[in-house]
Amino acid sequence: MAETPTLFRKVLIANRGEIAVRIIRACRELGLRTVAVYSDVDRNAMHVRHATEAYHIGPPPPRESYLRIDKILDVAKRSGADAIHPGYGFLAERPDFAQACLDEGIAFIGPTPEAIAAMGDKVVARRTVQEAGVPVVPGTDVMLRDDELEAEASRIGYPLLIKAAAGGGGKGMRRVDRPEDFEGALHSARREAEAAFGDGSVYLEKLIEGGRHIEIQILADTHGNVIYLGERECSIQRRHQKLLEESPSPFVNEALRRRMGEVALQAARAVNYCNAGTIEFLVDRDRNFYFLEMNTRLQVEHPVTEFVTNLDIVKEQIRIARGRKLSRTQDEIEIKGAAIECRINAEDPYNNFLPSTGTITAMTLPTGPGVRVDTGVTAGDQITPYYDPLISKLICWGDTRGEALLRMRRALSEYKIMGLKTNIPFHQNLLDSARFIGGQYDTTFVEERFSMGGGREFRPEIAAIIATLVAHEERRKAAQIVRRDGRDGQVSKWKLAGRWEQMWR
Amino acid sequence: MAETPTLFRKVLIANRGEIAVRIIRACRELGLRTVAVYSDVDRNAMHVRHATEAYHIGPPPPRESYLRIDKILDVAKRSGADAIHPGYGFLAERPDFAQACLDEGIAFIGPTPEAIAAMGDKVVARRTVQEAGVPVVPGTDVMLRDDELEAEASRIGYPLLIKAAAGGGGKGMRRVDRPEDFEGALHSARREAEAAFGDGSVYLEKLIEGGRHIEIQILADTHGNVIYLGERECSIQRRHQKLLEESPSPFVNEALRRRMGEVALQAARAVNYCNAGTIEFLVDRDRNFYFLEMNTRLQVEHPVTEFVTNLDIVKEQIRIARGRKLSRTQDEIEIKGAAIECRINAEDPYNNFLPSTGTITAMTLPTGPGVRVDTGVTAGDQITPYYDPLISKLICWGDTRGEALLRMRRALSEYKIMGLKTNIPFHQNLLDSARFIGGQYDTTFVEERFSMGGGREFRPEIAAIIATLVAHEERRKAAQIVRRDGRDGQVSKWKLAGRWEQMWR
Amino acid sequence: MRYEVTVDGHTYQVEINEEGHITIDGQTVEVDFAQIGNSGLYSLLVDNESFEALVEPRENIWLVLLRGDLYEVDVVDERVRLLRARASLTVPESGEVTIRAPMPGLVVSVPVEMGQEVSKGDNLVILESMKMENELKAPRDGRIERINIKAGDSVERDQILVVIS
Amino acid sequence: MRYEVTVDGHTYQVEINEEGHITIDGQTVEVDFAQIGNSGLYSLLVDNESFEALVEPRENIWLVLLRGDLYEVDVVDERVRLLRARASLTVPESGEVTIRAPMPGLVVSVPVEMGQEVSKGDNLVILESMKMENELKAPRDGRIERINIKAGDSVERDQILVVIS
Repeated sequence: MAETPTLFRKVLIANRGEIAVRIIRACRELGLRTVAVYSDVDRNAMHVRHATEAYHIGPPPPRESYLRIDKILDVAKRSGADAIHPGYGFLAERPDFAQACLDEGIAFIGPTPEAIAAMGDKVVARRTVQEAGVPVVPGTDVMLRDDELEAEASRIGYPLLIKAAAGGGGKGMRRVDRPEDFEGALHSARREAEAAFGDGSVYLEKLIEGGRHIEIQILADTHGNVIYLGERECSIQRRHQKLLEESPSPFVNEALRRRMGEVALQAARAVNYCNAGTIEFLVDRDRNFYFLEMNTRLQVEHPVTEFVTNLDIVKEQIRIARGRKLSRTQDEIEIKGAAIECRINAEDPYNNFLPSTGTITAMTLPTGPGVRVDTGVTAGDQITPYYDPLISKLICWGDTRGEALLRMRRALSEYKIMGLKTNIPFHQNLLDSARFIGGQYDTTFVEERFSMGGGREFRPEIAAIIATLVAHEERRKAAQIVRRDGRDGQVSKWKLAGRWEQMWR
Repeated sequence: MAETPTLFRKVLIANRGEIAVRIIRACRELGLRTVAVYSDVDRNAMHVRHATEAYHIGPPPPRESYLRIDKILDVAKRSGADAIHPGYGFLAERPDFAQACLDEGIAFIGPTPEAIAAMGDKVVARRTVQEAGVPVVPGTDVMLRDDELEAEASRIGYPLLIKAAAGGGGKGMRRVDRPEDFEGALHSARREAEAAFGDGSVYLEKLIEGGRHIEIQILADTHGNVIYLGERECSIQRRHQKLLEESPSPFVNEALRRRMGEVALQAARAVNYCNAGTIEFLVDRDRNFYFLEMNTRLQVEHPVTEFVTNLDIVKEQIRIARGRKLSRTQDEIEIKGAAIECRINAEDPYNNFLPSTGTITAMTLPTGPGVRVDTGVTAGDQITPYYDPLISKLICWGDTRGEALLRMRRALSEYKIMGLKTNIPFHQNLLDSARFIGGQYDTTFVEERFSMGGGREFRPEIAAIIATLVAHEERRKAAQIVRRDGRDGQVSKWKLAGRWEQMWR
Repeated sequence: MRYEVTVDGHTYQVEINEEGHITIDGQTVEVDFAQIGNSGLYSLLVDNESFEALVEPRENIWLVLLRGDLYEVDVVDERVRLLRARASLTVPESGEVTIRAPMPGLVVSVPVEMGQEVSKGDNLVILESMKMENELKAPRDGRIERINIKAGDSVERDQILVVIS
Repeated sequence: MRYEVTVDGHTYQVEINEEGHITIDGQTVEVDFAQIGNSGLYSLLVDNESFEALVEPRENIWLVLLRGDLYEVDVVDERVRLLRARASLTVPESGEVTIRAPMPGLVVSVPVEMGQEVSKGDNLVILESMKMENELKAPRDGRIERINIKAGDSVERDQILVVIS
């Protein structure tokens, strides 16, 4: 089925931060013009500066700007953008947005509205893929009343998870260990899901202990070609938020990779999937794997896959949206070396990962061989409380996992961010942890077996010396100012004006 | 022949700038401690800040610091360094330095003194590799008197080149087009060689017009394994200084690559070569290739080879010096995609590439997929007239040469360096040139067929608007200062002291 | 505020209108201008087209690094232009020289006295105009022959302030 | 110059000796310290060991970002320590309070007069010491009962300067 290629020249990026910059870079390398949108607090942001054009779309809260389909389509029309890339988050998994783009004759760089919808409802998704022969975690696949759910719970067995049908990010999710706790957990999960997604529907899943969160990246074009690009290990999480990802997983061998890949393709084909997507699996200690959900968009952690496959996933997305064939076949996909990504967040790892906001006053980026930084900020930029705390992603490649780990340690020690707290010390501790180095971790690792103490070398006495020397120097300089302007108590206004004239003229 | 592994834990880097930083990074990733050396003007340099330890070795002129074998060995002893990496330039190709290290029981991360010496004299090198069956440009292979050289010149035919035996960088080199110019050119070449190298010996080579400068990277371990890592195209030169390199060469096909690689291995074996080295070839329009010389050290442009082979050449050097086997066999070397390196120099491309010195007041690094920056400076660092003008190297990888070119364009436009002039506009022009994009260039291209005019879009009116807005804003601020401190002509010294107290306490 | 702005030999007439608009050589564009932190990095949106530039002052000009190219920009406002024009007037070697106000303003101070000997370049009058203080200097050596104003006076353009003989 | 420097609950005694040496908790090390440009980036060599840190002031402390970790460092010099100690003395609610010199120095000015009513926190004496000007403030409300010194006087440590009643 050869379709007419869709030509487009100008891409609107309906997002902000590092992913908007990432997409703008891909577009520029393809000779496409780019349109950025920004809220009040993002006027100075890097994505605005890197785009060909930029348009203001409203106040900081996402509901009033980045989630406003009408405003974004209006900018697309005013700027003459003929394609939209949604990035991740915000409108990326909203079938109505994808549909609205198509209705306006604007290419949506992502899957069809139907595929987004089919995978967006977790219960429908489970049922759909199960029918296609994909293994799912034992649980409930239809909408049930509370009493029916309680009966099902006994059938499935404890411990189990209550999950929101519209869910994501751990919201509306409850672990239940005993039958007597079921009713209370059910009600609170429904309330949370209702508050978060406007939909209180929940379903049950057997809790698989010691499981790992491993996902398969797939690409599908409009010519019926679907390929998988190996896996990403995402078990380093805290409160269901991924903190570090790697590819390949130290837990996955070639045989398992192939089996998971094939199953991922089945899941994608079950919804006639097109463009880039990710199938998340839970893998138990015996290497049984179960479909969790499909993310119908670009993932935050796509760079680790790019590093080990040498494929630019964002460019492939654009290629697919233009109606062209994938640039590679499954046989041409080879996993080379190992890549690790650290999410650099504005949060304090020593204080319960409390979010930290403010202006980045200074920043030194790590560079050199095997190091990639996908950043959305530079010195002078602000981290506001309105959006997620992701400052940047530091990705390192190595010929082996060991080399990638050592390189990441080196890069982390070069990366300096001043003005707010970051989780860089968390990553440094993690990379010193014997269990992590040994690949011995599951999704409970960070919360249950990891502490910030670690065996890292602290040098408080050096910090003391440096601060003293800086203070001493400042004191000396200030003494000179008092001295110079001193005794007579006057600074000539001519002198001030004169200095300034010299500077600006 | 299995040798005892040489254990070392601390590496002294007898160099400065980006290559010292590059080597320090490799050492850190291998868990090795590093020792930097610095001259007076390099106290604040990046290599000093990145090393584990740093030692002062004298005044800025290289003869009084970076070329002082005695001082460097003294630092090695004081710091307990058990290995030395010479980088490139300075002492890298001095057999007496390599020998002095060995005499002190310090591992020299490079070839044997004998191999350095054999390849250091260009006439001896020509003869040696010729005997091993390596094609050389027709010319003279022994030391000859002036009258003998003139007779040989007639035999070889014009145009020809007079080259210094101890040469490098185009010094002591003369092109002669007619017999009547020979005598004058010979004397001036001898004088220049004498002045530059303390050795007026010269030899003759036939001038190959439209030739390309293509080199083969090789690695050899102490177990007799020698491999080649494909070629680098280095024909983009100005006055024999390379400005941009790429791998693979757009001119080299698989068959030629294999032939050149095999010949490079013969040349390396002819001197029992060990560690990393590069065989430079001149390739004529009919794809005949001739040995030019061998560089018995790490090359500036090694990163392009690293990008396409996924091999870390500096780590391989250390591995070899430790007596271990190469990490790959020839069969495991595969050239993936294409890489380009732009040398970012402190020189003004609009003014005859005049060197530019000063303090780097601001710097924004390009980042993102496929981009690597090997830099030796950050904002606040100085570029002095004492050393070469290389600020950094920007290296981009792409799945195809086209993608690498487009990515390089994108990266160049993101790279901002303020405080001195750089050759970034030269690279931007070059990457817009149709002949360069088409791969149609030889070593004369930059000097004979390239102009800075190009088809690039200039936006002087935007520069005018920006400067006006900044000036306007500065003017407004200054007016406020005069106003605030104004009328009474006084600034309280308490106020000044108070401000300062607030700041420092 | 009007400026004469010279880049690469071409002089633009730039006028900064009310917030958000600029007229350059007669064409009005919408601009949105922002400094990134305290660095020399600026973001400019011109009719929604986005530009990023590093800007630094150098003695008499501004350096603007824009899309890889370094522009040297000379920005001259009315005040500076008037002062420069005044300074370039030819001054007779001897005889009287009258110092006139190059623009309307308020006399801040007159740091010379009647009969005082002054050297070329000495300040004669400090005149506040367009919110800035401007120094009017002696165009050659001489003696203060007459002073027509005192601190606090408002003066008109071209009004004679001081006479040197 | 001596400093009391507190990091992570531990207080170091740091003394900056002649150029190039520091004594920390009794141990003397050779230091070479340099600021990189005008940024907050510093390079420190301690007995040739190399450290790079970003340093920024925050209200009462210094932030030092070193090898990925952010340290909060409180640097107190003798002068500040003495002033702090003085300020923390308990002051009687009524009766006479004597203001003594916390260190030897030169009286810069005495911005109060005999009999004047003062409020807690008002400046009584400006004392120059250790090259800095130090404000000695009233520890409570009261009336100036006695002034023993005038601008220009040298004073010894603990010498009585002013008495408030």
